Amino acid sequence: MEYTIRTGGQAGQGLQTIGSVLAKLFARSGFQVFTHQDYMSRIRGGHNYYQVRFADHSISSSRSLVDILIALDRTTVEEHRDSMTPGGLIVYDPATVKEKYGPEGFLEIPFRQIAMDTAGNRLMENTVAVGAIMGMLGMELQTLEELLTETFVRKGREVVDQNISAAKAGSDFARKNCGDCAFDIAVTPPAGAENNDSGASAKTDSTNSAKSVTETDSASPASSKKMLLDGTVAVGLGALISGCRFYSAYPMTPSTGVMNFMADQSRKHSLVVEQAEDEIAAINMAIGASYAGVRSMTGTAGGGYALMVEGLSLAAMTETPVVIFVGQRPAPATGFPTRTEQGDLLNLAHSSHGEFPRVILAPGSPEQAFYLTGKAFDLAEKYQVPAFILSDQYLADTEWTLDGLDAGGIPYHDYRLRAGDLEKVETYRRHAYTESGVSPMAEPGASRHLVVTDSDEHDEDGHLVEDAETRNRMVDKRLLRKLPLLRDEISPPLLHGNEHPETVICCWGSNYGVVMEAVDRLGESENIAMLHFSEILPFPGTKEFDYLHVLREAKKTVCVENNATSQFAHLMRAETGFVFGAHVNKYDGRPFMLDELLDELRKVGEAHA
Amino acid sequence: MEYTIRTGGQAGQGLQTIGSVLAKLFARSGFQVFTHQDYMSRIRGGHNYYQVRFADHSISSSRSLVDILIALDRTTVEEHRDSMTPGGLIVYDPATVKEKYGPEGFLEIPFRQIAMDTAGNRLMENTVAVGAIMGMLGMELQTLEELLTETFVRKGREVVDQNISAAKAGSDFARKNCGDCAFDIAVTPPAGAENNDSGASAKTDSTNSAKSVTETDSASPASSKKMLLDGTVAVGLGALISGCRFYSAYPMTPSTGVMNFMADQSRKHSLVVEQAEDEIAAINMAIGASYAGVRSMTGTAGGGYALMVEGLSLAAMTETPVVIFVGQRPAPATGFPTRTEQGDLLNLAHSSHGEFPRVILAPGSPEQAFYLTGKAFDLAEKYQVPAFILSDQYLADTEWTLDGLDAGGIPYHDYRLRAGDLEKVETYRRHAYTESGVSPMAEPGASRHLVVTDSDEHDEDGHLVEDAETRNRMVDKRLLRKLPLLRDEISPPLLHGNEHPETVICCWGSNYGVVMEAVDRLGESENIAMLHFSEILPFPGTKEFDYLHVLREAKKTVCVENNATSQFAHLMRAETGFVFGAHVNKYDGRPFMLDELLDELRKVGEAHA
Amino acid sequence: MPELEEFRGQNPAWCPGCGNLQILRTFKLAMVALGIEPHEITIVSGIGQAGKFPHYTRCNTFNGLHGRTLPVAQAIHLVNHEMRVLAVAGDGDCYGEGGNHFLHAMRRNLNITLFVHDNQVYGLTKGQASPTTSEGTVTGTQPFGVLYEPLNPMALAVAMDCSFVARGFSGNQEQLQKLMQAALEHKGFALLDILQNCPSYNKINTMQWYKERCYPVGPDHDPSDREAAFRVALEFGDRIPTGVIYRHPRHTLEEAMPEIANREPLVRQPFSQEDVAGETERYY
Amino acid sequence: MPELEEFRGQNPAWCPGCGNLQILRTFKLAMVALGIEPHEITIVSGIGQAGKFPHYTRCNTFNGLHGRTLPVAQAIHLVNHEMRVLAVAGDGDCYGEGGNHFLHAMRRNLNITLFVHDNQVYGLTKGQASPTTSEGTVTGTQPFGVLYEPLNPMALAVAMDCSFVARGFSGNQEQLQKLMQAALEHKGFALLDILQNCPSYNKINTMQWYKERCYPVGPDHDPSDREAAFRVALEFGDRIPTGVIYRHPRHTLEEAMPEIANREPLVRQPFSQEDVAGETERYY
Ligand SMILES: Cc1ncc(C[n+]2csc(CCOP(=O)(O)OP(=O)(O)O)c2C)c(N)n1
Ligand SMILES: Cc1ncc(C[n+]2csc(CCOP(=O)(O)OP(=O)(O)O)c2C)c(N)n1
Ligand code: SF4
Ligand code: SF4
Ligand SMILES: [Mg+2]
Ligand SMILES: [Mg+2]
Repeated sequence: MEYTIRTGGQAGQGLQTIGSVLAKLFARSGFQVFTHQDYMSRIRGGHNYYQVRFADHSISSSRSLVDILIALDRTTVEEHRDSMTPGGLIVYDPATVKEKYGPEGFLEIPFRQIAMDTAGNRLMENTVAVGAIMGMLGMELQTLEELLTETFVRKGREVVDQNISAAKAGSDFARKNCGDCAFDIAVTPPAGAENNDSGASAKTDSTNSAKSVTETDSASPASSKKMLLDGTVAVGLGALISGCRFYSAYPMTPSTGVMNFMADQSRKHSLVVEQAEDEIAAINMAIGASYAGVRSMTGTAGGGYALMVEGLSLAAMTETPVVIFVGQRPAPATGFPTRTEQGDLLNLAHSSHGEFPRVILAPGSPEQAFYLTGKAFDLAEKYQVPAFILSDQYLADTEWTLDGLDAGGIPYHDYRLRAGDLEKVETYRRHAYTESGVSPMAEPGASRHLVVTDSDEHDEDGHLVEDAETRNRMVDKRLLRKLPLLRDEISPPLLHGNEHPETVICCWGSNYGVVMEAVDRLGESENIAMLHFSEILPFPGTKEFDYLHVLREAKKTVCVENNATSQFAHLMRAETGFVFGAHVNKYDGRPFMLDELLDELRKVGEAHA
Repeated sequence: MEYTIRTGGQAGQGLQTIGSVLAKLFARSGFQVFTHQDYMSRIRGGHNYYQVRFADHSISSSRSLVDILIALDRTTVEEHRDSMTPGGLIVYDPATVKEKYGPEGFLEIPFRQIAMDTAGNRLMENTVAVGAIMGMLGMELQTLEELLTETFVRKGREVVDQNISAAKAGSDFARKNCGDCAFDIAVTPPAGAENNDSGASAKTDSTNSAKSVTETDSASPASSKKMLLDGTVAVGLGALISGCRFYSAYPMTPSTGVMNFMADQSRKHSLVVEQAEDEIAAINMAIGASYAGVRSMTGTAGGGYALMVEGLSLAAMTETPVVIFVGQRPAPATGFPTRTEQGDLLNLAHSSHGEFPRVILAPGSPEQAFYLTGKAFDLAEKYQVPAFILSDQYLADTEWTLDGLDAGGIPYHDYRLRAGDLEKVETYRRHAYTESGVSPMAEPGASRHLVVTDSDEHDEDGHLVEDAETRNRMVDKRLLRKLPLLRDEISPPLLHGNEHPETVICCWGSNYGVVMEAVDRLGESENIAMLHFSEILPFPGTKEFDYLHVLREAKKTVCVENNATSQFAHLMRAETGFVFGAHVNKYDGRPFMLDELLDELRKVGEAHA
Repeated sequence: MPELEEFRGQNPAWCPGCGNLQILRTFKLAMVALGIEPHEITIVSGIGQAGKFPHYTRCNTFNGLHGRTLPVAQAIHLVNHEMRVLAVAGDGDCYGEGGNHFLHAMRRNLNITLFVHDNQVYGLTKGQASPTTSEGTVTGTQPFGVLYEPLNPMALAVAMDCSFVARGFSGNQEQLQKLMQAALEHKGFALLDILQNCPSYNKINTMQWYKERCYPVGPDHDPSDREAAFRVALEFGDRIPTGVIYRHPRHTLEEAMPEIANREPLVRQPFSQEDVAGETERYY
Repeated sequence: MPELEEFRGQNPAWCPGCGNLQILRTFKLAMVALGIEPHEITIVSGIGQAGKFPHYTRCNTFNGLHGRTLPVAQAIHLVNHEMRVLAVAGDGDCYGEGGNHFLHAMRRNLNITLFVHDNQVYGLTKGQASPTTSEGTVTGTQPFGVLYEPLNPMALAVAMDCSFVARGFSGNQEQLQKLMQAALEHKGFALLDILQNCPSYNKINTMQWYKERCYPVGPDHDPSDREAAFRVALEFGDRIPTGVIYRHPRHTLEEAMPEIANREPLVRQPFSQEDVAGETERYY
């Protein structure tokens, strides 16, 4: 059993509220949920939608076809009426949409009128809509009532009650007027919906870096209340639990959510969040904070990151740990501010002048985002290097269900020398040569030892020098010694599906979910596996898992990327020499839908058959 | 016959004057000259030197050993006394150096005293020194007198005469006191100096992109007055003759020389040079100027380029031609401000968010710098893309002799639509779809047609849009169509030496000269060739010249780079799959000396034997 | 003479009731009143709600990066000083991200105009504090409220000796049109900061709030008196002065730059390779 | 109490006669006078001649990027508000490359000090015009001379309501030491612009030139009067006022920020994963 509910309308009409409440409801009811959003760069008007897919089995992507479309305006009807499943229904309020459709395929519900009648408040129309969906699906209202109570309790009992009656009225109306609705989540899945829990594909998910991928392993329908998390909150929680104490940034979609999350947390926890005057200041502040002794982070999108590049090299030269969150969006320049792309990988891999080690982690799901954020903080501080969390608008805005997050799964070790440690130190040199290349990092002011560092080439003390010998030793220390150690920390890519696959679908970052689901689907009839990279730089070695062997043994290898030039494939060739047999690229600013990817993979298959 | 003269001392002592006057003298006398400089990031004091190598045969690099050392201070004597050739002489004025040395290997000349005696002016001591060198070499003073006249005529006849007498006195003193000097340029070359003009190596230099490399082809001693040019002036002249009309930059070593050259030219020619408040402004100004209708350029070093990265993507998205000069220096961050490195190649290749075509040209000599600057302007404008000239401190400061420059060798075609062209146009769309991807570029204000462009994704008219279809078409136009056409414009690398070499020494950019000379030297006993890349992105194809075949056929391939991580080799593997057999890297901020490189190549050879 | 209709562009994507709509309307009226044809002006804008401005009228347009309007605008004018150049920016754009360019553009004093659509908030990115947001304002990013003083663009511009400094208000169309015309006609760098309501994100400085406070500086104010201008510029609270606050006519950069002063615009000065080829001679 | 000897650092690489040498000497005296130990202060500097400053004394040092002193300095102080933080920048550093940070640091008003070694030229890069170079000055990059007005840091700072605004002169060591101490002791963001001769590249504003012009503002000047301060700040020519020009004591950012106000510095506040782990609960 699975359904997709899409809510469409203009910015400002509240479709985000409807969508997110529905998603939460299904998650609390124990379903697997996957949501994604599509919106324009404007505050009011335009056309946006919020899509909620839920099922009693593992899902990790969106589909193109819709079972229930909640249309808040005419454009929504026009744009999406061709995307309905057979038996699907477009739900709308003729008073808002100012048009009458149907009756086939449409369900008229006077949201506004019901809101006025039951709560005397137009603003309740979204609650009516949510109630109506519950009614159509034959779901009980208890969970919704709880949710409404939680949400509105701060506004007083009256508002809660108004909302609950509005929801009830919506539900009642729907149950009454949708007698022939095919949607019933209590009954067997409707025709066309697939259940691939019994998928034959052997999973070697345990090779995955970021904890085992529990969010897709449980498939018992409506088993228990689930966590619902998007990529933004996942990064925020990861940073918080990693001990991030300073976050400086300049607003930029799709990274602002992380800043707002941290700002909100600063109301309760010891955490300073400062909006900088520009991105240059943002990264320099994060570096200053780290020098002063706390874990720090900044976040931005590609255009803002462009302004941080000099700061990156400053972090590298002064060996100051810093974590940088980059949310990709279609570019170059301003591009599509609210849409998605994987166009910044090579940029991050090579940006800035000079040579130094860096870490790039590109999570594929909120769960990976949480644990990899933890890993970014740990590696940044352990090796005193910059570490990136590379996300994108798609991951930032998609919600996944998961069973839970384990704070203990995030390592926390304070690598800095504090007052106590420094007492024992006789002479302190910020950039002392060491076997590992990692020098002791003291908190300035915590002792009489001076902490000196410089963006110029410097000696062990941190003072400016110009001689060739010191330069050679510093490059050795900063780069050549650290690099192999850092590479050993990187987990191999995840092979999901057949262990000896004839076909390997490779992907990285946010394409994880959709490729996994596609591979599971194709795995029913093909010998296929997904190879997903979430830890990208230093590029994973093959000691722990010889993924190159798997690729070379495969008959068909396809690299799926949300960009035009196959950036990951370029990096793969540069690092390993491996060349993919085929590529699937999408660069229109939209993420891959499951069915669309399946089509593309079939096409590629036929071309190579 | 060849000699190396090194002048060392503190910043502010005038060693640059001595070095550059000597270089010019030898060039005017018809010798082949090669100079390089080594200086600290300070205005007074410290230790710097200026090295002039000259010969009656082709030279294109510096050597470690010195025939004549002009020591302006004690440090110079201490630091360089071990670098003297047998029979070499250290020339110094005990009054300045405040120490007495020798007599073996030293020649005392009281520069200051002679200056006071003949011209009554301490400031003439550098002229005395130059005169003395002429005397030691047995050279006539006529050319020096001409040069002094040219240089000082603006200051009046008296100053000219004072200088000439100072020079004469220096020369006389040297002739008298250096009876046993082994230096005589009129006679046969001293033992140990090599003449490889008859080198057996077949040259396929004609495959080179940037004109044929005439500076190294002529080898008749003292044949005729030569041009003496450094990499800075070469780029400036190239820009000027390419029709560059606007240069905006923020000072940064080693790019400031180009800005100063252009500023100086603006006194005579229609050219606006504006010092921007920062590098962000610099590139945005260059883009604005180009949009408004003239060819424009900016220049910087790695740290300043870091701040230009967002502007790069703006140029790409708005399809505004712009030429960017980047002078590399050791990094990360501030690094070594006055030294050299090839550490920014991958950064330039991949910097900025999003995907778009770019051109990277990395000249190997002043001559290549001149013609490739011309090519950068032409390609930038023809394809409406950003084009880089990638240089470094070494190339910027080294002087080479050459027979001349051909202004006609720089293409000049005005690709913009001007008032006259626009009259015929009915509807004008700045970003119209075309077969080639290149849209008509009109001068705003030259007609009633509006020129509209946007850093957001836009339609053919240049207006902001958000739909997937336009996005796909624009990426197609901007990137996918232009890329192959642009790649076809790129000349193949230069193979110099044996046409079917057993050993290939690969290099790029400023290592051209030293690798060429090393290969010529080794070519006397080995089957060897140099493969030099001066046009790097789009990466050269193999249609015109199958260099990959040459590499694959060779028994030994070595990639020589002035960096620690073999960036070019990385790019080579990513683009072609080819992996070099060995690497020679240097990253201490100093360029390769000829003998040092020969040693390294021999070591690599032995390791692989 | 141009007609209003000639300035009709794309349909604005701004929120209903947004002050930008009034600014746009007023701008078109000013253009018609000044008799400027669409192709005679280039609007350079940044990113933000204000940055969309040129798409909603008709003109040469360079809609560049967030914060980078002024470098582009200045270069366009240096290359073609007969082209009218208008830079349009948001308060975040100009005083936040682009603050450094703002400082130095005032120094350069090219003959260009700058409109800052000052809604005291980051509109496009959904309501964070901008440099002009009042102290204490709570946002999703400033949970404790803005903790420091807003930037006062008028005082800053007077201190930088900006050659024309004025403040308008989107709700006072008549005055705003006059100010736009004065700014566009002023020879030199002209700053017009336009207070603009943002009904979606600025719930403090509403249309009503501005209406209650904005007053036109009287005829007794002498905009050529820098100290008086500074005094007026400092006023921002219960009463907000609008109108021309400071004016210092002086030479523009294009008048001082020998390459273009009293000459054809650079873009129309002829170029031939022969004219410059001789520069290689010096290097023999 | 620290001894002068404790502040001896590397040998300066500055030119003989450079005003920086005097500034350095005076700074050490100020440190001893204030009784600040080397480890109790962090100097953040940029790139330029002034940027080398911290290497020539002894202190915690973050010698960062050209133009980026203030963001680093502010963050250090936010993380450890018991650490004294001094930002040292050149005029190019602070008013050119770093102009935007300068504006916003004045707004934030953290309790840090800024010395600008204002030699009215780019020293390290060999003599190009800086934002404070006088109009008309010819350089290798400005062959026609600087064609526009210099930036007036004093007027700008007063306009930005900078909480302490002073000007010193490297040639007046006695006054300079007092100003340094006052700036370091001031609670809030303190700007001390130090006129400094650069014998190598600034042949106009020489030691002699400054000596003839610099005069201390008299006791009749009231630094708390913003308009008077503005008037004094505008003076720069035949006479150049030195001393404290403006002072506006008010709350600092660290006093307003609940996470750190009246609390231990952030760097010493304890962290444990358990304290924050519960934040995941909300997402069920
Ligand atoms: C380099 C960069 N940083 C951040 C952004 C995101 N961004 C776009 S508009 C904007 C601020 C908008 O505020 P303002 O300039 O006041 O314009 P408004 O929308 O209020 O008119 C921001 C932060 C961006 N596009 N580029
Ligand atoms: C991003 C960047 N741009 C340019 C430079 C080159 N640079 C170093 S110092 C300097 C200016 C120095 O002038 P100022 O700040 O006044 O310091 P001074 O040397 O005069 O003390 C410049 C342009 C740089 N290091 N980094
Ligand atoms: S968010 Fe504010 S500024 Fe932007 S369009 Fe809406 S009302 Fe106008
Ligand atoms: S160049 Fe000027 S500022 Fe720099 S050290 Fe020399 S005299 Fe001082
Ligand atoms: Mg705004
Ligand atoms: Mg300076």
